[in-house]
Amino acid sequence: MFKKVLIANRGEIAVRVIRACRELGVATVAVYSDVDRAALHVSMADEACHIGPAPARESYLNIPVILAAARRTRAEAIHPGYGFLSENAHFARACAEAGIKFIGPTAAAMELMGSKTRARQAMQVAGVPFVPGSARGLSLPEAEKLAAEIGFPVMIKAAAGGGGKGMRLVRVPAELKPAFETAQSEALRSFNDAEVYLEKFIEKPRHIEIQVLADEHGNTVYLGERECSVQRRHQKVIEESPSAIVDEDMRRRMGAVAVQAARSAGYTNAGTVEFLVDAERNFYFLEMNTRLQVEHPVTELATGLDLVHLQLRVAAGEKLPFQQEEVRLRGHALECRIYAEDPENNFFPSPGRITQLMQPSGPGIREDSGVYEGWTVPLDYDPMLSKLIAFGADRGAAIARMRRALDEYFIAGIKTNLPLFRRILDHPDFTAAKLDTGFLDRLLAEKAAPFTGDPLEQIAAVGAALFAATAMPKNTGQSGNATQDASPSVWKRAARTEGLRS
Amino acid sequence: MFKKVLIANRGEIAVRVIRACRELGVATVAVYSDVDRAALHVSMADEACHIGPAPARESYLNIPVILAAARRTRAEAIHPGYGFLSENAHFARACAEAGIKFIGPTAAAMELMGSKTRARQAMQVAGVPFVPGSARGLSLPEAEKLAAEIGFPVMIKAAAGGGGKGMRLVRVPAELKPAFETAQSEALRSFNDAEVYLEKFIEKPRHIEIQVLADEHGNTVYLGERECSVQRRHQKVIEESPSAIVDEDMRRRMGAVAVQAARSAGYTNAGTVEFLVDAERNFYFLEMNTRLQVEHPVTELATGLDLVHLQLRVAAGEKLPFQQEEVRLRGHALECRIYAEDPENNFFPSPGRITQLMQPSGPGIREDSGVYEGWTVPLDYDPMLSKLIAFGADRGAAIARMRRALDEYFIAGIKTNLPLFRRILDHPDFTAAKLDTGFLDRLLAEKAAPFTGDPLEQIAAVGAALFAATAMPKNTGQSGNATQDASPSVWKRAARTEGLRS
Amino acid sequence: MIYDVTIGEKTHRVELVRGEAGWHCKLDGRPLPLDVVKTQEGVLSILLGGQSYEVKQEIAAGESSIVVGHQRFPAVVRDPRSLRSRHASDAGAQGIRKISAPMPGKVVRIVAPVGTEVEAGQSVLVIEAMKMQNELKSPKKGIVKKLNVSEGAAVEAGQALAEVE
Amino acid sequence: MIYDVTIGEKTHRVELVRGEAGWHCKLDGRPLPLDVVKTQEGVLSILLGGQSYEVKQEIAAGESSIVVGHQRFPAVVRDPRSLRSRHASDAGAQGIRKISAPMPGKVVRIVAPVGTEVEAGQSVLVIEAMKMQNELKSPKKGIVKKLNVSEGAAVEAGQALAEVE
Repeated sequence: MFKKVLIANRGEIAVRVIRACRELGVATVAVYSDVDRAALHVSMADEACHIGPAPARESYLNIPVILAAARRTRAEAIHPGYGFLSENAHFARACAEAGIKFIGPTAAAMELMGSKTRARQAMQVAGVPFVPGSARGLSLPEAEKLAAEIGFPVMIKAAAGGGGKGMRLVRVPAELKPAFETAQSEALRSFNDAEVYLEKFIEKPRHIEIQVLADEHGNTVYLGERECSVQRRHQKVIEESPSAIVDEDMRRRMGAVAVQAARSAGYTNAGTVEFLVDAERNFYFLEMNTRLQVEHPVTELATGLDLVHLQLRVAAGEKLPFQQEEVRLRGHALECRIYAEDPENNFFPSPGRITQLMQPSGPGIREDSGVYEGWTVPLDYDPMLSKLIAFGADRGAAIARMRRALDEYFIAGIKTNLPLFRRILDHPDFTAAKLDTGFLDRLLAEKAAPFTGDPLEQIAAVGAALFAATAMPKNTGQSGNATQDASPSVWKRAARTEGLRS
Repeated sequence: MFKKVLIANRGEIAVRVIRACRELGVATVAVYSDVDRAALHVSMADEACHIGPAPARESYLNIPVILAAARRTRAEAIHPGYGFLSENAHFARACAEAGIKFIGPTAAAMELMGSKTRARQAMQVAGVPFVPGSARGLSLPEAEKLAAEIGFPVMIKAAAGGGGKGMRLVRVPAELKPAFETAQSEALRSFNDAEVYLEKFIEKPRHIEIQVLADEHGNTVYLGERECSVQRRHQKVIEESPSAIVDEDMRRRMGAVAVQAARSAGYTNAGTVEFLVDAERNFYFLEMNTRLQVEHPVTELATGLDLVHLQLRVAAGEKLPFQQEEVRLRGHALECRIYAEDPENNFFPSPGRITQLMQPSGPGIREDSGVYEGWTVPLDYDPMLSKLIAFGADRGAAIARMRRALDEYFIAGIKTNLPLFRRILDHPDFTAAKLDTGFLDRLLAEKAAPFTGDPLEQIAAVGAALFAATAMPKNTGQSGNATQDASPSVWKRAARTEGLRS
Repeated sequence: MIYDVTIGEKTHRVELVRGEAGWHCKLDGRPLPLDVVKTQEGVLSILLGGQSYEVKQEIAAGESSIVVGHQRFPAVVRDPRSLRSRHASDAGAQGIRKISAPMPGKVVRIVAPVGTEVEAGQSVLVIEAMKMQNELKSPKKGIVKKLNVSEGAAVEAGQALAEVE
Repeated sequence: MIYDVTIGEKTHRVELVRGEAGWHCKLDGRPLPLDVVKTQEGVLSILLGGQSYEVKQEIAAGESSIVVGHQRFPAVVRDPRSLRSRHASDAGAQGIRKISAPMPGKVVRIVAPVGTEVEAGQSVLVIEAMKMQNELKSPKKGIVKKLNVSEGAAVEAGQALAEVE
C-alpha cells in the first residue's frame, strides 16, 4: 500500500478520500486554494499545500502546481476525486511521467472512453446498443445538419464533459444555435475544452448505471447498478441502488456489457458505465465515467464494500479481494445531494456562511459532508455541500428513513435544496418508482403544497415572535459583525437568568 | 401497526425508538422528569408528558404516573427501552391490565427468566450447561456458606439486576461481607429490590451473547452473536458482532440453545441469551436479558436488520418477515459506549454542560446519541451519552474505521471516556482478539503511554498559548455566566477584523 | 411585547409577556399555555397541550423562515409600535418587472439587448456563479427597456440588472 | 504576548505577536513560521512546515487540555508577568494525602471511621452519583485522621472529605 497519497480535490470527496486513507494507514496531503484555507479537508489531512488563487483553472485544475506539490511532499500517488482533473488524460499521463501513481484508469483507457468515436467503436465490438448521434465534436453547421438528419429533440454535450456541465437539450431547430453556444462556453469554462457533440434525445428515459471495478491483473467485476433518474438540468439529485426496475437477469446482462466495455478499453480501477433505459427496459450505452462517481456510497451500502479502499488497493497493485459471485446486494440505499442553492429561486447558488448546522444520524444514516458550522461556502466551486445516504431493508424503508433524517437536518445562513427532497420523497411517482429523467422537472412545474392553513402555522407564528422578542440575529448568513455575534450571548444571559423555561 | 407509542425511557434509547417509530409512521409520546425538559428525546417526540422530579424512582420508574400518561395520550403501546422498567414484570402486567401493549415479552416470560431458579430449570430441560451457584436470593450467612462450598472466587449479583448494577466480585472470604452489603444497597437503589444471589466465578471468560427474536405466532430466530468481553466492573464498554472466536458451527449450536431457551420460556419479542465462554470455547448459560440490549446496533449492522422496527412489528402481531435461513451476517461491526466519566480519575461520572460537540460521520459510521451541544448532562441517571458504531468488511477494517471516527470525535465541557477507546483499539490483545472480561482491567493497570517527548507537544504548547492569547473561555464546563458567553463573540470579532489568518 | 407575524397571506397578532414561570402568550387574542425552552441557539422546544414542537429559525439571504417539523414558514415579524419590519420581507414575492441577480456572479452574455421584444420566460441575459451558467428570463412579455450591466460585469446579489416593460 | 505553557514536566515559553499577516510565534526562543486559522470556537487549524494540525481546546471540570490529532496534552498556561495560572492546575497531580470528592454526589457509607488504620487502596468511604456507587480509597497506608462528612451528606466536586496520615 502507498505510504502517502495526495488528494487533488476539495469538499466532501477530498474528506471522503482522506478518511479512507486514514483507515488504511496511508498519510494524506491536501491541496487548497486561497478561499479553502479553512476548509474541512485541509484540517483533516496530515499535510496541506497551497496551490493558488480561487479560480479552479489556477488551482484545482493547475496540473504543474499540483504535481510540484506531490513531488515536494513525496506523495506516491494522487487521488483525483471526481470533477476537476479526475477525467483529464493529460494529467494521468503527467502523473505517470512524474513517477506518481494516478489512482484511476490509465491515460490510454481514459482517452479511449473520453473519445466518443472510439468508445462507440469499442461498444459496437461489445455489441452494445447506443443512441444515434455524432461520436465527435462538431461545428455549429455540422450540428445543424446532423440534427436535421436524426431529428429533434437532440442533446448537445461537452466532449470533455460529465456531470451535466455543458449539456443542453434542444427541442426545435430555432433553439439549436444559442444552446450550442452556451454549451460551448460552459464546456470551455468547466473543462478547458469547448468541443461539443450531438446525440438523439430519448424520451422519458431512466438513467441507470453500472459500477465496475478492475484490478491490474485482468480481473474486472460489476457491483450492481445505480438508478439516477431524478435529475435537474442533467445534474443528478437523488440516486439509489438497486434500481426498482432492474431484476437479477437484467442486472446480469447490463453487468456483463459493462464489464466487457471496461475490458475492451483495458480499463483499471473504478469506473461507471452509464445507460439510458427506455420504457421497454431496453438499455443504451450512454458513456463511461472514468472516475469515482459522486453517488458511489449507495453502491457501498448495497454491497457492503468500500470503493475508495478498493481503488487504493487496486492502484497499489493488489488483486481484487473477491470474485463476481461473492458480490451480493442487500437492502436498499438512497442518496440525496445537498446543494447550496435556492430551490424556490431557480436553484441559484447560495454561497455564504453556514451559521447553523444540525446533522442527522442514527440507524441506517450516513453523511459524507465537506462543510462545518461556521464555514463560509465559496462561490467559486460546485455548490454541493454534502451527501446524505439512507439504508433500509427495502426501498420503502430507505425512503422512510431518508424522510426521518431530512426532518433532523437543518442548515441556516445559506439556502439549500433540503426542502426539495421532502417534496420528491412524498411524490406518488417517486414512491411508486415511476421515474424518468424528466420526473423532477415535472414535479417542479407542479405547484408546491400551500402551507397556509397548516395547523403548524400558529406554532410558527408564535415561534417567530419569540425569536424576535429574544432577538438573536445570529444566523443572518453574513459573516457576522459585532452586534450579530454579541447579541446571542446577551440573549443567552437573559434566557438563563430570567428563564425562558416554565 | 400501532398508531401511537409511548417511550418509557430517556437518553439515546428514547431517541432511537422515536426514530424507528417515525420511520414506521407511528406517533410518539416522550416522558420526561424535571431535569429532562430540554432533553433531545422531548424535542424529537410528537408529544411529551412530564412525569415527575429527577430521581428515577419518582419519574422513570414510576409505574402509575407512566401508565396515566399513556392513557391520557391514548398510546396503544409502550416501549420500555433498556434499564428502568424494561425488565419489570409488574410493569408489563400493569400495561396488559390497562389494555396497553408492552413492547417486549409477556410478564410471565419475564418472571420466568427473571427468576434464576426457574430459568435454571428451563435451561436444564434445554440441556444447557450453567455456572454453579445459588439460583435464588440469599442472606449473608447463606452466601458465606455457599461460597465456602463452591469455593472462591465468587460473584454476587442483584436478583433483579442487569447491566452490572449491584454486582461484586469476591476473591477471598474477608471481602464477602462488605461486597455483599454494597451490592445489596446498590441493588435497592437501582432496582427497588435488595435481593442478591451468588455464583461461581469463571476465570478469564469471554462474554458472548445471542440475539433472539420471536413473534407471537411461534416463530423464533437467532440473529448471530455479540461479543462483549471488553468490560469494566461488569459494564460493557465495547461490543462487536460477529465474535472472532465463533465459527459457523459454534454459532449454530449457541443459536439453537438460545432459541430453545426462548421457546421454553414462551418468549416473544427481542431478547438476549448471555453466555460465558471459557478458554476451551465451552459456553455456559449466564442469563437471559428480556429487553432490547444497549449493544443491539452491532447486530443490526452485521445482519442488515432493524431490531426496533422488528420489535414494533412483532408486538403489533405481525409474523417475522424472514426465516432463520435468510439471516446472513456480513462484515463486522464494533460499538463504543461513550460515557460522561473521567477515565483518568476512576471513571467517576462527570455531569455538566456539553460546551462543544464535534461528531464523526462518513463511511461505515453510525452514531446513536442522546445529547447535543449545549445540553447539560444531569447527574441523576446513567452517564452514557452516546454509542458510536463502526462497520467494516472485516474486523480489522471495523477497528481502523472506529479509530478514524474516534479521532474526529470531540466533546468539551465534560470529561468522557473517549481517550480510553484509543488505548483499547491500539492494544495488541484487542487487535488480536485475545479477549476476556478481565482484559480491560489489565489494560487499565498498565501505565498509559507518556505524552512527554511527543512531537505534537510543541504544537500543543503553541496552541495553548494561542487560545490564551485570544482568550475564549467558552467551554469551561460550567453552564456559562455572562462573561464566559460574551467573550467568544468579542474574540470572534477580533479574529475577523485583525485576522487570525495569514 | 406585541408582534404582527405575517406568514403567507395571514397576519397573526402575538402578545408575549415574560413572567416568573416563563412566557405568557396570546395568539390573535386567545391565550396559549406555552411551555418554551431554548435548547440551542435559534432552536426552541415548545410544548402546547401535550404536543411537542421543535421550532427553528432559518435566516438566509436576508429572508427569515420558521421551521416546524418538516414545514417551513417564511415569516415577517413587525412590531406594530415601530411600523418597520424586523426582517427584510421577501422581495421576490412582490412581482416587480425587474430582473435582478439572485446571487453574486458574473454576466457572461447579454441575450436580449435593450429594445428586444421578449416573451415571458425568454432569456434576457446569462450570469455565471459557482461554475453554473444560469439564464435570467423575462418575467413578462414585453420590451427590454433598460440594462444596467454589460458582459463581463461582476454583479452583487439583489442588484437590478434589467427592466422589461 | 508571552506565555509559559506547562505540559507534563516540561514548560515551554511561547511568544506571540499578532501582525498584519497573522501571528508571529517563537517557541523557546526559536521562531515558528505558523499559519493559523480559527475554524470554529475552540478549534484552530495550524500549518507548520507543510504539516496540518487540528488543535482543539478541551476544558472540562476546570482542567484544560489541548487535543492535537488523537493526543491529549493537559496544559497549564501562565502569563509570566502576572504570576497566576490562567487555568486551575490539576490538583490530582500534587499527590496530597487528602481524599476529595471527584464529582457532586452523596455519601452513602463511611467504611473507615476516624482512627481506623487503612492500607493504601483500602476504601474509606463510598459515595454515589448517577446511580453508580464508588468507593473512595486511601491514597496511602496510615490512619484516618479526619472526616469532614457524615453518611447521607451531599458533597460538591473537589470537596475535601477525609484525611489520612
